[in-house]
Amino acid sequence: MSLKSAVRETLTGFKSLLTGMRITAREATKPIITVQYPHETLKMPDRFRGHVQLILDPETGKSRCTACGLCVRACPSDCLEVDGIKREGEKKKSVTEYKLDFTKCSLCGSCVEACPSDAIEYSKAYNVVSRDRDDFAKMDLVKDLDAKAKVWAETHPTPPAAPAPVAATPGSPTPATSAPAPAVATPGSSTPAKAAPAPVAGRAEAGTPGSSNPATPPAPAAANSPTPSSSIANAAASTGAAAGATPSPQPESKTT
Amino acid sequence: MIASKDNFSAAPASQGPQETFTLNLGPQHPAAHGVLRVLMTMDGEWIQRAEPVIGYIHRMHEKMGENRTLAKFLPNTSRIDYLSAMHYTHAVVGAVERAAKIEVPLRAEYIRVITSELNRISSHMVWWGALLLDLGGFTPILYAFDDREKILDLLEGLCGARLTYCYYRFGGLYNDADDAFLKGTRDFVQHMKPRLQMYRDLVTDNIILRKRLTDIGPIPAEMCRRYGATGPVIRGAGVAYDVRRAEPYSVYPKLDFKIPTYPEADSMARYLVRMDEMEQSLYIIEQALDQIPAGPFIGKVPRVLKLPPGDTCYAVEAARGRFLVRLVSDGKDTAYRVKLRTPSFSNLSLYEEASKGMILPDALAMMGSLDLVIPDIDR
Amino acid sequence: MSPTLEQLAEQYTQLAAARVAPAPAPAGAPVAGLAEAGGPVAGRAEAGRPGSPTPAAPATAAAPAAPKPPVQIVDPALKGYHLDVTVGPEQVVAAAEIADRAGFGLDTITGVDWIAQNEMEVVYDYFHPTGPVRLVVRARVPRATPELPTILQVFPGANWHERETHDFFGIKFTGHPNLKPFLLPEDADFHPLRKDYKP
Amino acid sequence: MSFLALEPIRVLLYLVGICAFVGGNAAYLVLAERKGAGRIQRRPGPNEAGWAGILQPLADGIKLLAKQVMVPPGTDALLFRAAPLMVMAPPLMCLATIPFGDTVVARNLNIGLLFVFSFGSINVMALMLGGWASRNKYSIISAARVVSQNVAYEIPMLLVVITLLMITGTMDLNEIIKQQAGWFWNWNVLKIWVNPLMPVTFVIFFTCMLAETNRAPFDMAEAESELVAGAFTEYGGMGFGVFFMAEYANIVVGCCLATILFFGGWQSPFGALSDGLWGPIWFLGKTYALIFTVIWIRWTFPRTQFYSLLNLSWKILIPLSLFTLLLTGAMMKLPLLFK
Repeated sequence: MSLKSAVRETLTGFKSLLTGMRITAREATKPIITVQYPHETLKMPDRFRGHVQLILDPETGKSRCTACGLCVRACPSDCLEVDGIKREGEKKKSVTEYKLDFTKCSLCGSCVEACPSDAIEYSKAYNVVSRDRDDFAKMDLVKDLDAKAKVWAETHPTPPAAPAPVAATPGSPTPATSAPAPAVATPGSSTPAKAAPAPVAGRAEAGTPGSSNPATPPAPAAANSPTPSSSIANAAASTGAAAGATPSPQPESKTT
Repeated sequence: MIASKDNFSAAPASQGPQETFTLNLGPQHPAAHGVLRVLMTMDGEWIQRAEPVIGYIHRMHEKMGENRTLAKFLPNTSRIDYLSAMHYTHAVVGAVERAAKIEVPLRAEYIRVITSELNRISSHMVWWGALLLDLGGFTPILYAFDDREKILDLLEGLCGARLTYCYYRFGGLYNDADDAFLKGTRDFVQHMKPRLQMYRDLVTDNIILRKRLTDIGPIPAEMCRRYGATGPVIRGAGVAYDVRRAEPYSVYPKLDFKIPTYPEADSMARYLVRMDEMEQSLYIIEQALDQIPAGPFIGKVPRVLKLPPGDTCYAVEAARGRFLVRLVSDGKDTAYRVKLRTPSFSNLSLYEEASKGMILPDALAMMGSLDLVIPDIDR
Repeated sequence: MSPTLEQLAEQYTQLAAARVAPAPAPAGAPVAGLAEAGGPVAGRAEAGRPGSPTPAAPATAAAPAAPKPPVQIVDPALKGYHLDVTVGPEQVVAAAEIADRAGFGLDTITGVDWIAQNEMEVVYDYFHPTGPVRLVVRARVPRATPELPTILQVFPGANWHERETHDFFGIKFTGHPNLKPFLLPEDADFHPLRKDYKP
Repeated sequence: MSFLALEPIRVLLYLVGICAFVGGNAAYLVLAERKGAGRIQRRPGPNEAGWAGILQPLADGIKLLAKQVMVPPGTDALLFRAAPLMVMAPPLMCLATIPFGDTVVARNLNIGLLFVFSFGSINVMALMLGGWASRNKYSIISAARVVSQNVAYEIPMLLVVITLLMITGTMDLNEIIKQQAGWFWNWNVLKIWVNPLMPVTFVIFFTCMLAETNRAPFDMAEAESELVAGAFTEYGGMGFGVFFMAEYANIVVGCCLATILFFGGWQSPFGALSDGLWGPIWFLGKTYALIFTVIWIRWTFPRTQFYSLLNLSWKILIPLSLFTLLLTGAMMKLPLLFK
């Protein structure tokens, strides 16, 4: 290497170093781009794939799930467990148990795609945390749905009369009689998940004496909140309650 | 087994000029990018022999492919090379479509190309940052991640996942690209061009980086061929081998792009190939955005997908090179055999030969220029 | 300059034809049909059959479901490769040498366990860095003694692929210096991709 | 007041002050570095402990103190423990002779420059001992690197200093500063009528200082992507903490020295306002500007290659510094010939 090229290389090299320092200095004057996580959070896009959850039908206040099991079959990781019962007067089964093993779920979305009745969707919860492994290994989606249904029932005291015939069909016992049964298990966690719309208001009040948050609208936010562990923990009182509390005319107890 | 071979304690104090020692680089080492172990026989800082030891995170994806239906196997593919999940899904989807003769709508193919190229850019950004980390430069990775975040946001808005997308489906896509995505992609392309210039000024032209990569770790074309190294490694050896051109798939034949090659075959050549590829990917995305037609995003797919007996191959140009899926079917809805030929596996296999006689920092710089993803090697 | 597909097919046809000469001498009939190419495949498939332990099965029964010719030019749009070559297990090195001379690169080596035929298939994939030719070379070995020579001396990249295939299928590559477990744990003595493997 | 002016008390006070200065600097330079890195990388840096992260060094210190100082089995325990002590001593000693102001100096030596350099070279020994005693292959490679690197860079550095000595004619640091009184063009770095290559001399000095203190882009000793943490891989808790602090203390010393030799020490840039309290302010201002440059460089460049590092020293810096030495000699002596 001749002296001339050596000098040139040294000079261009030095210049490249100065260029680099100029760039970092320029970047240092620009505003910060990071999100200060616990203080500020991001909004998830509409298509965000969180864990699956049951959709609350805004018209009926119930799940559309018919427990057909297609999602279970579509799941590559065997992380779903669905059970349902066929109620009198209904054409299809309704879901009583929908458990997700979130520790195995790969969020591929096969279950949502497979669902023929649009009964499940992705939640927008992205920072799910808990100290208890079971909160994820046995995520009870029906329980979450019930929490939402309760709020729904409170915000829809007199829903449209569409499902009225369904409610009218059985010569059901008075709401007051059936209400105590679920109240034993968990006070009012799942009472609103029933069909009868007319008695809803009365039943919901009857069923929620134990719950301290009677009409707090933030409750759905809790189900969707950054830390659903709390909602999971709240709802973890009894898994059987969801099944047992389905206020069907003949309260068959599927509790285990 | 070999880890206990400690020459410091076992060997006599002096063995003369031939004294060597064994250095276990990894499986936990800052430069190993994961659980890779390199068993090095060192003479001082000079490497006499460097044998990669792999398999620490082997997950037997191929067996999983044999015991579940094809649709259920699909999410697995994103997890092989998590940095270029789109390409890997593309290969599996493509193999099934080729075997079952499924027609894919044109719009789906264009969206596949757009997302694949976005994924390629984001993968190269991770490589760029990680290489600079290997070389002791800390700041570039954060600049790269800033830009990569924009890609991830775009893809998340499109399909809901940020890394393991699982976006392609047999015969099409999981969902359609909305206008927000298309517009966001267009904006990103415009945003990225000056950023690439900044990358060049900050790092590529930097004399320290040039000194660290130029003439380091030559991997000539002949060695690439014999070891099956592909992707930027073989293009950095001056061979314009790109699966997108050699075995055209999707709508790449309709798109114009250059295959960047550098004949020097050193680490700098591989570096420059990837930097140029980012530019070319932006160019491809621009064209695809201009050409994208309206239409359905998924074609007609039989409800139960059964492949005819026989084998089918489908190769894609993943970010690290040629990824080949070989599906062997016996007529059932589950593949009889799935072979995943991953680029990192072949690219690393030449490391033992290529690193002979190198000094430790150079060997690590060369390893960085190979752009290894360990799950991609171990599968 | 890479050879054309036809030239390559010609070379492999010659190779496949040459196989018949050292093939098991007692099987007289296949020798006649060398170029017609059904011979080698048929003979081997016959020999490996589970029901017939005697290798010198007469060629009378040598019609197992239309054996495919050893060298086939296939449509890449349907298969993903251009040339499909079937050779005998002892010929894989010669096949690799042809590929090497033609400028191919080693893509991958893998196995398929055809448990119903009681055979293992070893598949060698080659890609061409400059030409659009993809080549697949297959060889079948009996499941009981899955052995075939290594192509390490031709393609050093085969080292890892053969180790992996040995890991997963237990196929022994004679002449390979180091068939230690590779992706599996060091003490693994099982071959998980065999169809009769039960974890 | 008279009591404080007693010589032993004065020195003692200064030593205590220097210890506090070094400790505080080391602690807060770490924070400054992290903050600076954050700014360059467009993130806030540590900002949780206290206002804007002002208590972060305290939290770090408590964490390090609470950790066990472990001596791994098979190490040379004595050397292993001695190395962190040795690494901290030189900067403390060096700062005792650094004049922060006209009179603000612990012990003004007439061979101050020599003193600083002789103690500065102990740093190498400490890192080497730490690396050797750790019985870790990475550490030993690192120790070998440190020695060859420091040997290589001490030569150009000393050649540059000799150039300066020829100009100043004294080793008294305060005297060197006083010679640079007046406007800023009297600073050594701009004395191009003495030697037109004076700015280059400063660049050489600064480069060597970076290499001597094992700072990026010459951080071969810790080279975390190659040697994990280099010489102090095996150190935990405060053992590591001391190495870490010593690195920053060495930077402070190096930048102080650069300020004194090239930027007029405590002299103000315009000839006035450099007495009394203004002296330390100017001095520290210049020093911290240099320290900031060191941080800035670290977060901009990748690490150099080991042999190009040595090449840079032996093939570029040493010839250049020799050339400036000769040039200075010629510039000083040739006019005498023609008188």
